Amino acid sequence: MSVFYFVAFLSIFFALMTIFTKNPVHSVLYLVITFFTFTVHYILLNAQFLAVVNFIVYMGAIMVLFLFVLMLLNLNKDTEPLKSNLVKFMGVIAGMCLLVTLAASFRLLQISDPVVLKNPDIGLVSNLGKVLFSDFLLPFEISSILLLTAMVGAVLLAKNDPKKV
Amino acid sequence: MIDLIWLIPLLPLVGFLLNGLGRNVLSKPLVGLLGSGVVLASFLLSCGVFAEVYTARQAGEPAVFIQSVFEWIAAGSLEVSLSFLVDPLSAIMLLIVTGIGFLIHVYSIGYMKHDAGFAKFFAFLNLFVFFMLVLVLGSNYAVMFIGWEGVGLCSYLLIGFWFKNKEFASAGKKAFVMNRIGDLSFLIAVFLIFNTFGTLEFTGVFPQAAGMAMGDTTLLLVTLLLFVAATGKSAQIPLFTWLPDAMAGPTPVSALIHAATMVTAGIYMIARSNILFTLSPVTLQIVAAIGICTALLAAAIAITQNDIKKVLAYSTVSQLGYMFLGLGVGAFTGAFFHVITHAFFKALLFLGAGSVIHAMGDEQDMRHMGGLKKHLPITYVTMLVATIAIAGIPPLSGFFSKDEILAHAFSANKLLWVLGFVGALFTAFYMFRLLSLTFFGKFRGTTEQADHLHESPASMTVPLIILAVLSAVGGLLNVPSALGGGQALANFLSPVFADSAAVTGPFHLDHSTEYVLMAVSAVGAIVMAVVAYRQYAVKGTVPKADDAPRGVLAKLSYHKFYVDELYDTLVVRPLNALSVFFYRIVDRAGIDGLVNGLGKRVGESAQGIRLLQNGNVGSYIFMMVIAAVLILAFGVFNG
Amino acid sequence: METIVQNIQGVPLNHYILFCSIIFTIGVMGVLIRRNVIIIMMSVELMLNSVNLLLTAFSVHHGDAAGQVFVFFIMALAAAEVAVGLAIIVMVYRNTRSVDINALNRLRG
Amino acid sequence: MSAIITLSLLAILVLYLGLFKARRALLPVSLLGLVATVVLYGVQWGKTAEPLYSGMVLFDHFAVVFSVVCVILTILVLLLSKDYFDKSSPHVAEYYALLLFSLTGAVLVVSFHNLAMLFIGIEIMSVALYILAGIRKKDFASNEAALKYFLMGAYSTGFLLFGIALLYGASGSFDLAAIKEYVVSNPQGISPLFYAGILLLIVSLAFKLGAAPFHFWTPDVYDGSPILITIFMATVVKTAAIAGFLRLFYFCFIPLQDFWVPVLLVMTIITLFVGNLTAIVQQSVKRMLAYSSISHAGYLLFAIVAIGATSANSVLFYVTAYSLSTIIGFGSLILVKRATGSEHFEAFNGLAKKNPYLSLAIAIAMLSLAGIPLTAGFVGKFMMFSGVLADYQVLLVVLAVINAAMGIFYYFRVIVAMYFKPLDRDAIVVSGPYRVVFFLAALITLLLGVYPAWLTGLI
Amino acid sequence: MDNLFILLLIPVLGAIALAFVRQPRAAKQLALLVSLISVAATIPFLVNFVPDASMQFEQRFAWIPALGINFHIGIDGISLPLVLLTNGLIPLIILSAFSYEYKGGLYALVLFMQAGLLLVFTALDAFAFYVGWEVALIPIYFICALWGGENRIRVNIKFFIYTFFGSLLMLVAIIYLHVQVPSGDYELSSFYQLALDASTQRWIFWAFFIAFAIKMPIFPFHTWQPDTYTEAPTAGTMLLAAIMLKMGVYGLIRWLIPIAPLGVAAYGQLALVLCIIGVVYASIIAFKQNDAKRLIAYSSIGHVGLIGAGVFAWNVQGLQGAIIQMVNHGISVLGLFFVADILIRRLGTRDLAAMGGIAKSAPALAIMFLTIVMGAIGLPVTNGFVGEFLLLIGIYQYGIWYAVFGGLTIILAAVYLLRMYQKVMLGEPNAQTSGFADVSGTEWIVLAVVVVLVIGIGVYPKPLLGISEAAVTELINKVSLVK
Repeated sequence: MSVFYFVAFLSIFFALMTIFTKNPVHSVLYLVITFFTFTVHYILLNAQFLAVVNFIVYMGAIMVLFLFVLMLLNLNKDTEPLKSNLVKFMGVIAGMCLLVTLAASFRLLQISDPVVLKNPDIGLVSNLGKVLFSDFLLPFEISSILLLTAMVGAVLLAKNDPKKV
Repeated sequence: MIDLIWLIPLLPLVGFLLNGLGRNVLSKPLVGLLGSGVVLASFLLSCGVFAEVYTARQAGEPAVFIQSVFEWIAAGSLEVSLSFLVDPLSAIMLLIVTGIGFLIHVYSIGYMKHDAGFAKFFAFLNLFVFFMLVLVLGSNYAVMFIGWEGVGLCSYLLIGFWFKNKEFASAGKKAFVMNRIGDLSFLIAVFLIFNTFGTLEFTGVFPQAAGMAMGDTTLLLVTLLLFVAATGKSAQIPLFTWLPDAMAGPTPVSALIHAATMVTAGIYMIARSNILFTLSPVTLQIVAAIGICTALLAAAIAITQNDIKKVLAYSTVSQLGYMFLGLGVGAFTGAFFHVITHAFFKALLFLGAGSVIHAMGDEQDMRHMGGLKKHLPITYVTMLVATIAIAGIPPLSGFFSKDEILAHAFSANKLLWVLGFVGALFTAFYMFRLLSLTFFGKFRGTTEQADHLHESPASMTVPLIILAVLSAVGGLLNVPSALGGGQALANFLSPVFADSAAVTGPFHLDHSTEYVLMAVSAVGAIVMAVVAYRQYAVKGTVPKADDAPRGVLAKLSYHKFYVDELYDTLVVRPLNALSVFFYRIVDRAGIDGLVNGLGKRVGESAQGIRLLQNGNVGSYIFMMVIAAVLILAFGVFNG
Repeated sequence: METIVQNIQGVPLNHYILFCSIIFTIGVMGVLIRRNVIIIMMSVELMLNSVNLLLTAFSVHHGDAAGQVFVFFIMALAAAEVAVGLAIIVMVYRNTRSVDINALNRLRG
Repeated sequence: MSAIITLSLLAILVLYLGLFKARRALLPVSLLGLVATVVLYGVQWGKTAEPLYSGMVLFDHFAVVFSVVCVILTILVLLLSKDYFDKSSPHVAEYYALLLFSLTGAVLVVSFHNLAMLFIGIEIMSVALYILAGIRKKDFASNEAALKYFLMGAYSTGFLLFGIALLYGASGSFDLAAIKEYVVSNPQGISPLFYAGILLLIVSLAFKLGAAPFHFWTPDVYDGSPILITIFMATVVKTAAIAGFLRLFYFCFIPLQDFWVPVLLVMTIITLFVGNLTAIVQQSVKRMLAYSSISHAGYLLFAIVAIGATSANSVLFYVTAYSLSTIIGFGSLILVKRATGSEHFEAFNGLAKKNPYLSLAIAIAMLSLAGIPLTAGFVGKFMMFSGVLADYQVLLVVLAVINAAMGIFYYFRVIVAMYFKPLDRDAIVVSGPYRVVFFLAALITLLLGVYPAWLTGLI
Repeated sequence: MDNLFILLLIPVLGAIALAFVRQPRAAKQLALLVSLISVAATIPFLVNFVPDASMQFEQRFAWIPALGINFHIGIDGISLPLVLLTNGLIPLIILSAFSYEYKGGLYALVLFMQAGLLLVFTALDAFAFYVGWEVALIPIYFICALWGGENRIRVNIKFFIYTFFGSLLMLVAIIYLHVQVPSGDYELSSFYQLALDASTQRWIFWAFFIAFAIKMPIFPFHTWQPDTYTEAPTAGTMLLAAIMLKMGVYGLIRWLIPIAPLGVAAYGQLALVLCIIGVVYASIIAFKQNDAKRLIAYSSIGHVGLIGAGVFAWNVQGLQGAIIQMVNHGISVLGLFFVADILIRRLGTRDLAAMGGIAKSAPALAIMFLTIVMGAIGLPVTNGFVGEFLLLIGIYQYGIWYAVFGGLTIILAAVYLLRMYQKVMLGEPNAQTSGFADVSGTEWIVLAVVVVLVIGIGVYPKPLLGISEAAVTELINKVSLVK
C-alpha cells in the first residue's frame, strides 16, 4: 500500500519537475523518470503487458523522439523565453482550480472501495491478446490507418522539399 | 319632377366633366354656354321641384321627399346610402344655389373672358355647384359631408385659381386647412350621432332626438361639434381668417362661394339639425355669443379696410355672424331668411365690385377709385340698392331679415340686441364708406385707368340688375306680421322647424316693441349712412396710407386685430418648430439614433470579444481550462 | 510478483483517481505555463499517461480487460500524435526558427 | 462496413498511384471510389442494422445517412481540388490519401458503437487534418494553423480520454449499449464519475465541433489552412463531429438530460454570440466564414439541447444546408483569391457584373447561411428552432433570433460587395468542376429550400 | 381556371423567364405581359367568389410531412381585396418603370415579390405564411439596393435586418404555437382553436406585433422606413409602400388578433395608442419635409397608423375600414410616388424647394396629382374618405379621444400634402420647371388608372366592401376582445 503512495509521490514530483524545469533536455529526462514511475504503477496493478509497452513505447520510442527533435533543432539550452510570472501564476491557479473541481465532482473525499485485483490474469499478455483480437479487432485494425496517416504525414511535413515552390 | 332630383346635382357634374376634359377642345363661347347651361337646367329642375314642394305645402303636408340613388358605404350596422332629401328648406336652398349660381355663371362669361383658364374656371364652378347641391340635398350627414368637403375643395381650387401667385395659392391652402379643422369636428359629430342614434339619416335622427331630454349631454356634445364645424365653413370665430384671404380668387368666386352659398352651409346645417340645437340651450348660447362677437369683430375690421373685396369679405363674416346670432336665439327662420337676402345682396355687391375691378383694370384699392358713378351707371345703381339692403334700411330686403333676427335677440337677451344694433350701425357705416369711396368724389386712379373705364358688358350687368331686383324685393318673402305680412317663408318652412317650435313654444313679441326696434335700427342705419356719406363723399376724405400713424383702435382694426399674427405665433410656428424638433431630435437623433446606436454597441462589443481571439495558443488554452473548470463546477453543484 | 501485487490491495480507488487527476492537472498546467512547444507536447503526454493509468486502475477494479486494451490504443495514438506533432514542429521551426508558441500569433482577431 | 473498407483501401490505392506518378488518375480514381462507397451505403439502406464486430460499429440509418453526407461532401471538395494542390506541392497523392483517411475517420465517428471507435475515429480524422492544415509548408499561416490545431487538438484529446476513462470507470464498459444499460438500470446510483465524464466529453466534443468557449482554434485554423482544407474542416469534420456528438448523447445520456442540458444551453448561447458578433467585425471573408461556422455550430447544438427523436433529422438537414453553402462560400473564395490575391470583402466587389451566375450561387449560399426562406438554410434553422421550442426553450430561441438578425449583416456584406459595389477587374474564370460543384450545391440548396420533404424524414 | 396555384405560379414562372432577358425593351414587354396575365388570372377568382365568410378556392398539399407542414392556401373576403390589390398594382408598377431602361432582373424581382405577397395574403398555413413573408422581402431588398440612391447600401441593410429581426420573432411565435397544437400542424384553423393562457398570449402578441409593426411600420418601429423609401428606386418604393406594408396589417387581422385575443386585450390599447401617436407624429414631421419622397414616406406612416388603429379597435367598421383603406392607401401612395418619380426624373432633384409652377406647363399632371392628393387626404368621393370614415368610426367606438387624435390626420394630411402640392405645382415656374413636359405615354396610363380608381372606389365602394363584409363580421363575432 505504502509503495503505491511512495511511487505516486515520485510521479507527481517528477511530473512537476518536468514542467517547471527550464532546460528542455532536463524536462525530457524528468519526463522519462515520470514515465518510469508509471511503469511501476502498472506493475503494481499487475498490468504486465502495459508495463512493458509503456516502458518500450514511451520511455523508449517517444522520449527518444522528443530528445531527438530537441537536439535536431538545437534547443538543448534553456533559451526558452519565459512566460511572465503573472501568466505562470495564473496557469498554476487555473490548474489548481481544475484539480479542485475535478476532485469535487468525483466526490473524491468520500470513502470508496479499495482496488482489489479480482482477476490477476487480466493484465497478462495472453488475456489481453484474446480481448484485443476478438472484441477489439476492428479498432485494432483501424488504428493501423491512424499510424499510416501519421507516418505519411510526418514524412510529408518533416521532409525538406528540394523543390522550392 | 320629384323623381328627377338626382338630375339636379348630376347636370353640373356633367358640365364639370365636359368642360374639364374638353378644356383644350371647346371654344370659349361653348364653354360658357355649357357651363351656364347645365346650371340653368338645374335651376329649372329646381324650380319644378320647388313647385311640387310648394304645392304640397299648400296642401298642408310636410312635403318631405327622399330619393335614394345607391347604397354608398355599408359596414356592419353602419349603412350610408347616397340619397337625396327635398323638403322646404332644401328646396329653397336649391333655388338659391342654382339661381344665383346661374347668374354668376353668366356674369363670369364676361368677367373671365380674357383669362387663359376660362374652361378650367367653368369646370370648377360647375363642380362647386355640384357639391353644393349634394350638400343641400343630402339626406344624411354623410352625404352632406360629401358636399361639405367638396365645396371646400372647390373653394381651394378657385381661391388658388391664379396659382402662379404664391400668396393666392397659400390663401387657398389656408382656406382648405381651416375648413378641415371644422370638418374633423363634423366627422366626430357624425360618429357621435351614429353611436347615439344608430343611423345618419336625418329622418332617422331627428325624431329620435326630439324624444330626448332638454340639455342632454350627448346632444350638447354633438351640437358643439357641429357648431365648430359650422364655424369653419361659415367663417366664424375662431376659424374666420381664411375668408378674407379667400378674396384672392376671381370675384365671381367670391360672390358665389364666399358670399352667397358655401359659407352659408354652416347655417344651413344647423338649421337642418335645429332640433338637436334646440335641445341643448348651452350650445345655443354659445352659438349666439360667437355669432355676435364675430359680427362685431368683422364689422370693426371692415370699417378701416381699403381693399374693396376685403371690406366685402369682412362684411360677409359679419353678416354670417348675424345669422349665427339668429340661430343662437332660436330664430331659425330668421337666420335662414337672412341667408336668402344676404345671398342676393352680397352676391350683388361682389359682382358689382367685380365690375368695378374689371373696369379699373384689376385695381382693388378704394383709395385709387372714386367718382365711378358716371362711368359705371348700372353698376352704381345696383350696388346702391345692395348697399341699402345690407345696411338694413327699409324697405329693402336686408331690413326685414336683420330685423327678424334682432327681434328674436331682443326677446332672448337685451344685451344681444344692443350689440346687434351696434353691429348694424357699423354695417351701415362701412358699406356707405365703400360706396362713397368708390363711386363719389373725384377719380383718384392713374390716367391710364381713367381712359380704360367703361361699363361692363351685358353678360355682367344683366345679372347685376336681376340681383338688384331680388335684393330690393327679397324682403317680401317674409314680411313680419307686425307689418301686416303673412310670414310666407316661416309658414313654408314650419315643418322643418316644427320639432323645435314644439319645444320652445311660439315666438311672441309685442307689436309695439317690434315697431320701436325697427324704428331704432332703421334710424340708426340711416344716420350712419349719412355720416359715412358726409365723411367720404362730401368731404372727400381719403383713407390714410398703409404706414401712416393711426390711433390704437384704428390700428387694431386696420391690422385685423392681429388675429392672423396671433394664430401664426400660437399655432403655425409652434407646429413648424415641433415638426423640425420631431424630425431632427426625436426621429433622427432619438429613435433612429437608438437603432443605429444599438448597431454600434453590437459592433463595439464585437470588438471586445475579438480581443479574446489574440492569436495566442496559451491564452486560448487558458480560457478553455477556465471554461472546463466552470463546467465541472457546475457539475459539482448540480450532479 | 504476488507480494508486489499484495501491496496494491487496499489502496482506495479514489486515491487512484485523485492521483491521476493530479497528474492530469500537472499536464494541463504544463501546457499553460510553458512556451516551448515541445514541452507543451510533453505535458500533453503527461495528460495521456494519467488517463492510461486511470483506465488501468478501473480495468483492474472492474476485472475487465477492455480498459487495458484501450490503453494500448491510446499509446498507439500517442505515438502517432508525437510523430505528427514533432514533424509539424520541425516544419514550423524551419520557417520561424523558433519553437515559441507566442511567436505564432499572426492569425488572430 | 464494406464502405469503410473501400474507403481505406481507396486511400492506400491513391498513395500507390502517387508512388507510380499516376497523377492524372488520382482524381478520377478517388471520385470513383467515393461514388462506389456511396453505392455501397445505398445497398445497406433499409436493412435492419445490428452492431457489428462485437458491437464496435452500428450502421443504422443515422450512420448511413451521415456517412453518405460526408462522402458526398468530400466528393464536392475533391472536385474543387482539381489543380488546387498542384500549385502548392508535388505530393498530390498524399493529400488525396490524407483527405480520404480523414474521411474514413469521419465515417467512423458517425457510425461508432463503442467509445474506442469514437476515439479512434476522431483521432484519424484529426491527425490527418493536422497535417493537411500545414501542407503549405512555406506559408507561415499554414504552419501556424497546423501547429495551433495540433496543439489544441492534442490537448482536447486529453479531455476526451479522461472523459472516456471516467465513463468506463463508472459503467465498466466502452460499449454504448452497456453504458446505456448502466444509465437506465440504476437511475439513482449513477456514480459521480459518470457525470464528470459526460462533462469532459462535452468539453472535448465541443472542441471538435468548434463551439464556444472551446472554439478558439477555429478561426485561426480555418484562416491559416489552405482554403480547400478549410472547406473540408468546415463541412465534413463538422458534420462528423455533430453527428458523433448527437449519436453518443442520444444513445446514452438522454435519461440524464436534466443534468447536462443546462451546460449545453449556456454553451450554445455563448457560441451564437461569439460567432456572430465577431463575424460582424471581420474584414476577411475567410475569417468571416470561419466565425460564421462557429455560430452554425451553435445552431447545431440546438439539436442536442432539445435532444429527441427529431434531432437527427434536424441535424442532418442543417448540416447539409450549411455544408453546401459553405462549399460555395469558400469555393468561390478560392477563385476570387486566385484572381485578386485577396480574401477581403473588397475582393468580391462588382463580381456580379462579370460573373452573374457565380454571384448568384454565392448569393444563394449567403442567403442560405443567413437562413432566408426558400433556401435549405432556412428549413434547417426552422427545424432547429422547432425542436428547441418543443422543449420550451423560448429564451434560447429568442437569443438565437437576435443572432440570426446579426448574421444578416455579415452575410449580406458579401452580397453587397458583389452586387452593389463598382467593378474594378475582369471576369473570373470558373473552371468546369467548379461550375459543377457550385451549380449542384446551389441547386440542392434551393430544391431543399422549396421542397424540404426529401430530406426531412430520412432517419 | 380558379386554381390558386396558378395564380402563384404565373409570377414565379414569369420571374424565372425574365431573369434571362437582358434587353430592356423585351424585358418591359414581357414583364407587362406576365403581370397582365396575372390580372387576367385573377378575374375568375373575383367572379366565382361567393361573398360569404367561408374560405374559398382552397388548395393544399403536404409540404413537409415530417414537420406537419402543409402548403395550404385559400381566399376569403379578407384576403381577396389584397390579392386584387397586389395583382392590380403590379402592372402599374411595371408600367411606371417603363421610363427607365431596366434589364429583366428588376422585373423578375418584382414578379418574384408578387408571388411572395400573394402567398402571404393567401396562406392558411403558418409556415407558408412565413415563407411568403420572407420571400417578399428578398426581392425588395435587391430592388432597393441594386437600383437605389447613394446611401442605398447602408439604408437597405438596416431595413433588411430590422424587418428580418421582426419576422424571426414571429417565427418563434409560430413554432411555439405549432408546438401547442394537438394535431401537430401549422394550420391557421388549428391556431385559431388554441386556447392559450393569458400570459402565453401576451408574449405571442409581442412576437407577432413587433414583426407586423416593423413592416407597417408603426411608431416607434418606423425609422427604417423614410430612409428606405427615399433611397429606393420608385418601383421599389411603390412595392414597399403600396403593397408590402399591407402584409403587416393583414397579419394583424389574420394572425395576431384571432390567435392571441387575450394578448390583444392586454396590450391592444397600447398598440392602438402607438398607432395614433404615429399618425400625429409622422404627420407633423411631414410638415417641414422638403424631400418629396421622404414627405410621402412620413405621410405613409401616418396613414398606416390610422389603419392599424382601426384594426385594433376591432369592430366591423374599423376592420372594414382597414381593409378598404389598405387598398386605397396602396392606390394613392402608388400614385403619389409615381408623381414624385416623374418630378424627380425630369428635374433631377427631390427637393421641393427647387420645384414650383409645374401646373402651368403640365396641367394634366397637376390635375391628376391633385386628385391623388385629395384621395390621400380623404376627401369625400375619393377612395381615401371611405376608408378613413370607416376607420375613424371604428376607432370612435373604441374611444372618442382616439378618434379625435386619429382624426387629426385629416387636418394634418391636408396641411402637408397641400403644402407639397403647392410647392411643386403652384407658384411661378423657375428655370428648371418652366419647360416641364406634361405626362405622356405610359405615365398617362398609370396616372389615369390611379385616378379612376381613386374616384371610382370613392364613389362606389360597395363592391369592395361587399367582398369582405361577411368575413369581417364573422371574424369579429368569433373573436371578441375583452377590454
